[in-house]
Amino acid sequence: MLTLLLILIPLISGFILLFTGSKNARQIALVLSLIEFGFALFALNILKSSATESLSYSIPWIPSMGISFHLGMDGISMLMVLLSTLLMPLIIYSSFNKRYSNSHNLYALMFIMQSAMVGSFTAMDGFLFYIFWEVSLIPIFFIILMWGGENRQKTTFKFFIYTLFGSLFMLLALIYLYLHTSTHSFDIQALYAAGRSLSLTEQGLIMGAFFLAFAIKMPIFPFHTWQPSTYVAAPTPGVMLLGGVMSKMATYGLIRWVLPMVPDGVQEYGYLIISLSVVSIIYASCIAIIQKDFKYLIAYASIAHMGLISAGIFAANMQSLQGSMVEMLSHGINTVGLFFVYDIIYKRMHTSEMSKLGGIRGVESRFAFMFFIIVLSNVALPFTNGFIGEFLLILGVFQTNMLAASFAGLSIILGAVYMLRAYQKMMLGETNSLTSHFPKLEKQELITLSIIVILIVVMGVYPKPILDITESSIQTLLKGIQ
Amino acid sequence: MEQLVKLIPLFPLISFAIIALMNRRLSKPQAAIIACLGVLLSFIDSAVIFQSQLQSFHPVEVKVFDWIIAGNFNASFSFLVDPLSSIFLMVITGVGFLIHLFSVGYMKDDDGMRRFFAYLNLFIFFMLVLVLGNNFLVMFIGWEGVGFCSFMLIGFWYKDNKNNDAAKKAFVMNRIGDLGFLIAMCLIFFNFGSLNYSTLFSPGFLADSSVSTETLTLITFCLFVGAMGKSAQIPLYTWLPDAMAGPTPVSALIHAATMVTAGIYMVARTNIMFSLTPDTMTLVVIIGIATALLGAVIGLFQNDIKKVLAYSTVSQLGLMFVALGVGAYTAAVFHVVTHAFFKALLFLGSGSVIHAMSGEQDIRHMGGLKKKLPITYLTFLIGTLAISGIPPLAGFFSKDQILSEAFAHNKILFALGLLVSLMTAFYMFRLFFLTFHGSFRGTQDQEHHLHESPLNMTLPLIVLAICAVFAGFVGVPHVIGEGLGIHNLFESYLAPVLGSSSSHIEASIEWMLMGLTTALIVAVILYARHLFVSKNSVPESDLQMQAGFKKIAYNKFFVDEFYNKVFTQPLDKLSLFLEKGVDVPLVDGLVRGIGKLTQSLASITRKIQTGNTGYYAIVFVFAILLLFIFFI
Amino acid sequence: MKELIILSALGVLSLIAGLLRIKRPFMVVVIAGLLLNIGFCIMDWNHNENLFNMMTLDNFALAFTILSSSLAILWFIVAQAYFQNSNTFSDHYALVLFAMTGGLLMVSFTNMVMLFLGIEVLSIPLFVLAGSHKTSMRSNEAAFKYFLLGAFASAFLLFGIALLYGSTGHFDNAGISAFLGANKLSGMALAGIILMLGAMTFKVSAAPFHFWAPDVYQGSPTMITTFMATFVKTVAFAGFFRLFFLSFMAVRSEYAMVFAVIAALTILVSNLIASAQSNVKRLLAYSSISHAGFMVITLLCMNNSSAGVLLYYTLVYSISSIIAFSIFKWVKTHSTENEEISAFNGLLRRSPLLAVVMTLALLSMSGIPPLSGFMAKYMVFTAAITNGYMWVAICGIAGSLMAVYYYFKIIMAMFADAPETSEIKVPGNLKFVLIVCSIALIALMLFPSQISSLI
Amino acid sequence: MQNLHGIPIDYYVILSTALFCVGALGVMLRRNAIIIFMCVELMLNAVNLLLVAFSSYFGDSQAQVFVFFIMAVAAAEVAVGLAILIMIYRNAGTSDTDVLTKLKW
Repeated sequence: MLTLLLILIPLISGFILLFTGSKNARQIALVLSLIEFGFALFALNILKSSATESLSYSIPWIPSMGISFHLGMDGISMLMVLLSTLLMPLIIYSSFNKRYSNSHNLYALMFIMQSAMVGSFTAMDGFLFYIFWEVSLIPIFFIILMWGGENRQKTTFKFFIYTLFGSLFMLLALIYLYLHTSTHSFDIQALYAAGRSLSLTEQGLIMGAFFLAFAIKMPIFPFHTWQPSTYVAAPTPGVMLLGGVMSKMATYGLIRWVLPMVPDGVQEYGYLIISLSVVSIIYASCIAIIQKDFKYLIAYASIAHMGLISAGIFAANMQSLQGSMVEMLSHGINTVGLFFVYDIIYKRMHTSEMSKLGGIRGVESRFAFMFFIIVLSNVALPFTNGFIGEFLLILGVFQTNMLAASFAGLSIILGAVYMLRAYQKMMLGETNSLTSHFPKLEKQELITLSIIVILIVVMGVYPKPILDITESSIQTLLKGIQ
Repeated sequence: MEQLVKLIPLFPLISFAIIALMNRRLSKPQAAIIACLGVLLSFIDSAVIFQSQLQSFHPVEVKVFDWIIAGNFNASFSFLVDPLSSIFLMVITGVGFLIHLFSVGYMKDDDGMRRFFAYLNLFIFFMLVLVLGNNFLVMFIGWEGVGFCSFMLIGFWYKDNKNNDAAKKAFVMNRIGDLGFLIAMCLIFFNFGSLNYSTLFSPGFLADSSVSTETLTLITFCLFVGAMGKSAQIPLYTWLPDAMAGPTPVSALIHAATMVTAGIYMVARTNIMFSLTPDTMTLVVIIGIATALLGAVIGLFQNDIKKVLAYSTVSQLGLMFVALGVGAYTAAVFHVVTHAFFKALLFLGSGSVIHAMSGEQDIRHMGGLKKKLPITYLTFLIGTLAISGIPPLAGFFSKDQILSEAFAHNKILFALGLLVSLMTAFYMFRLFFLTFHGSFRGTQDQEHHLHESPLNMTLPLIVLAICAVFAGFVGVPHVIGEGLGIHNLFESYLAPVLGSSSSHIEASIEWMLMGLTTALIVAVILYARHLFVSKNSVPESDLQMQAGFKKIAYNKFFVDEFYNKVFTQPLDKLSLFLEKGVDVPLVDGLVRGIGKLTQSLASITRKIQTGNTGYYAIVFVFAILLLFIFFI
Repeated sequence: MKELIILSALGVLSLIAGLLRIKRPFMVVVIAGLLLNIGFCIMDWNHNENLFNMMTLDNFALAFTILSSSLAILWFIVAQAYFQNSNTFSDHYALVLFAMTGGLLMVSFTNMVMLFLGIEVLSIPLFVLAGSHKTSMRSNEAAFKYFLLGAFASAFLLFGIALLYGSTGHFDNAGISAFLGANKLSGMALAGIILMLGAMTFKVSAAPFHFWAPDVYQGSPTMITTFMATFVKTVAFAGFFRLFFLSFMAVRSEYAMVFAVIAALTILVSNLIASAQSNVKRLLAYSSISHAGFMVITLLCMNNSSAGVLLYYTLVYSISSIIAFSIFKWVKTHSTENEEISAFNGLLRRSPLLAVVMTLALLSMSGIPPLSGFMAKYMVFTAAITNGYMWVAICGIAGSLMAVYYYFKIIMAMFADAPETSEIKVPGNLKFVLIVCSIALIALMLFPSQISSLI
Repeated sequence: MQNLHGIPIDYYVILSTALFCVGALGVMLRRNAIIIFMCVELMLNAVNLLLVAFSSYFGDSQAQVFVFFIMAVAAAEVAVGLAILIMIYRNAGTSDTDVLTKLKW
């Protein structure tokens, strides 16, 4: 019931906001998102006391087609729900520094999107998952379309069709699996059983179809080309949702829907995906090095990180999966951080071209300092949250595929190269005529950044609580695979 | 006891936090006091622990908290105090404190002084974590953390992009090594299921495990790659000279005394593994001696006071690796300690000189500073003598130990080591004479401004000079010690961790070697004096420099340019190619192509709809006919 | 019987109303009559009333009658203006109502005669309606094409019926079905089936017999196009389905592949061409054809549950179409009769309601959850995959993607900035229909099985 | 083969098929709308012929009733068709189908 509530609260919040008008919309939105976060924490508390039944909710929806409205939460879902509910207030609060036209609609769409994302993180029915998966696409499409920057029409178009393209293959795979369930049901357990009963080739194909959908959404090479331009066109709150939470739907999907469903296929063909992911890491890192625009750089950096997560998931062992869970959370937080940094700079300088900036550290050192912490987390320095994830991922992948892990490890070098290059270009050096008038951070911006920085450091120093959330669920999941 | 161990890194962390958070609310002196206090307390704490370790061998393990736990992977944030780490603790906090003290004077006019002390404290914290760690992962925290601090401090004057480039270069090169370390950790966990020292290095564990020598070799190789990066060995050494862009106390602390010796510490810490893999050991020796030679040769021709010291550091680190490679771990650690003293001394001395010279670093523009900077002169002389290996200064003992171990291992190695020592003596005295003797070659302004540094800067010099003189006595070689009734305290203290040296050469030969080395060094010094004091020759300016070996060496054998050509530029080109040659035209091109194809296909296909009614009827009939054909 | 009487009586009544010049209130009469019709249908549920072996009001027929009558009600409400502005309103009423009578025959026939009559009674008024803009060349052209090709197709249908009769000796579906089940399929019977298949494919405007549809849809007055795209399409499909379900199930395996090819071809070709259109009306026409392709899949996978799927699909599709066409009409009127996509530019600012509802409709047509269009496509895909036509489903996916492309062109236009910013006022009747339809689009997603398991 | 008044039923089928084809060809190839109408009528009459032949052949009057339906409907159809044609002629001044290609692509 609580799980249902977690989906309904943002949905209702969204509708409330549609009618509030834009005057106090952001305050209302912030409060509503905090309420949602509070409920998520409550759910976490319940999960910890291992009363997981109360987090499960199931009513038949379309019984004739074996579809039920089945929600549930284990540690994996919980972490993802936490991610989205935690980032939401942060994103809303970060948007306080700007006046968006018709902001109530913006927030409403954001809430609807959150609802869909929470839904896809908690759906325990294949069909339901697909619905939430698709529904989440619509609000973000309109967010970008209505509040986006240059070229938004073209890019949203590409983004939408591209992601839809992938999802449709997932739909086919789901239908195929559904037809192979003994009871013609979309229930997750039934689908697992059906998937496992398939032949190796079929499992591989199913895996491929799912992976296509998820790979596009993450995205990883070579399905990434929608992403940089979309990130650039999207308004900051939108891109935060997109990069921070939405991309995690894909990696979550891999863990929830692919690994346990077609374990033999993963075993047999997983190396292909691991290789692709590693290629993605290096490819995106290399391209990130020469980006001139900060937002493009974030976009490519994101591709590299997602590649690592994907490789970790297909390595399918305790370390790699735990690592991918932590990395999802960290990447979500860090991405929001980076985009907020971008936003702060862009708002003041009206450009994010790095060569035009420089010396900001001399003008606003607090900003530079916090930005640097975020950078460090992105280059996976120990004691930042980025390290925990990347280390476990590399460690985990290493146990499955040494060569892949070694190449994936290159990301820590290349990551340092591009991140530091960007930092240097924007923050260090002499100020120029543009940056010498860099206005000080507003209080709200400072607070938001501080929260992000604190999260980064706290998670990096003491990740155990987070690892604990998912530990037992992943163990169960792995047990199911073997 | 356990609480005390936890406190060691905590003090500098707290003072870092205070300075970082209070920032401008603290006055400069307050910040300085807090910073120094943090390190001083830590030093006292370390001394207490060192004292307790001295009495008997009893390693202390302290678990602070669980860090990363995932399945059977368990790495807690925990500390280990044993003789090895306690020695490093002493050096780090001791030298660290002195350098802090020196910095108070050195940095007092700098706007970013608070920041400076904050980083310095943070550095001390990470360095302490590095040596205190009870497993590889905690060492890695420190390992990366000091790299980060080094990055911040090299680029301390961030307005000049040259400094930033140097900082970035240091960080990235360190990262290359770190990847080696990371892979080594993966390998260790994969093969042994643990990263804890207590498990891995428990007696017989490695030897008993079924892991093949090849794997172990791979592990130690990867570890050594990590050490290469941090300790500036070939091929990853080029960042260290560039790192001199940072403030001089930073060069003294990080790039001479402590951080760069982390690689030595790491190999010493994992000596059990290295001892099992002779192949890697050979590699360590080769890299070590090659680096030592290269550093020394380049050092001969440098004119920047800090660059000379930097290449000297590279060269000395190479010597330490030689010692590690021949299995003389104690000798290496001993040299780390003595080197920390005299190299810190030299750097601080050079800092004092630079301070007096208003930032001038080129020795061609110095000279005759003897009278103006008497304390600096004297302490610098002690440092120079120590590094040259003149008995009975500290450098003599440690260097002698390395050379004799090398001799026992391989005569050629000894010869090369000796050559390095001679070159060291030469370039150090070249530096010394050019700086302090002769007549002043700088501008009027500079001459007018010349002054001895204040007490808080000279005091550390004096203390370090005293250490540089006496530190060697803790490690008196057997041949000398037996006669005088002095034990080699250092070796016996470290023996439980590092084992004792296996190689023994006859006393007579050892005496002979000592004599030979010392005599040659004295000769070299005299030659240097002849050149630079008597003949008063000054290195020519860059423009006049003749082509040939000298120029090549002066330009550091063009290694940076080589790396630039072979790695950096191709990487940029690759990136550019990937973006402009693959990403846009191929990957995205395919996507766009499908779109375009559909569009053009659509605009062709729509033409089938001609609008002519008769034509529609024809199509209708034709379709019916097709159906018939289909059924026939 | 009551249904038939009501509809034809309403038609006659409207002619009388024309004589008496009762203009405005007559709309109420028609709607009341249609509601009554729906009420009768509900009362007759499960009765299986058989009329002289010519038609049976079984649940299939009743469900489609309810559906088509509901669509007609919505259509009448939207099309109010169309009738009001015309001097010959009563003729139009009568024609539409007679067409509806034909539709009733088409969904309930059990004899080929009734099928033929149904088609003709449905079509002939439509020929007239298509040309009801007498002075517009486009309307003339549409009427001409529709008429000529319609008659041409009818001839093929009749020839098919004749051949089938010649080989089986029956006009009634039960007889044909029994004969085909008992005997080996003769060449003549097969030829008859093929001809009927072609003709019916023409009627539902599926490729390669769809050529008339875009031209006719584009040329006809928009409200008539709406009627064709919703009501006519629904009953035509119901008739098509009924024909093959009642008569040819026994030899299904013979022609199944043809349906597969038709479905795939329709989906691909129409979507492809549609993506090159800039005229919204023509674009919607092609979109309508593409949906016919999806509906053909229900014929391809014909079994007991397919009728429900077809019902659901036609329902959802018709609702979205009503929205799309009526909004198009309204926007066009307020954009100087511009039929291009650019007419929609900045609609969000001009009328948020229209923009949002249009978006819902287009999303539904694209098959994107949480709108019921998704569920409809999902059912169809599932049916295809269940029957082993994975490749048809993949073609469907390719088509859906192209469809998203062109539907979203309109959506993008609506959300884009535009110079034209004058507000568009939405009249009450349109608002009512739009809101009802929007709610239906979402509600149908939540309760799909309630519809699809009706029959 | 069964005979119908001495003529095999096949002949009727072939004849009416031929007639039907002639009609269809006319629709396909002719430009003048009136002639096209006539051809459609020809096709319908081919069907009528076939139905009547079968009716006689089976001794079943159903088909003949059907023929009446067809004739009635055809008449209605032609009425509508001619009306449309007149309308076109009024607007375009010709009954040639080639002018009716405004709606295309």
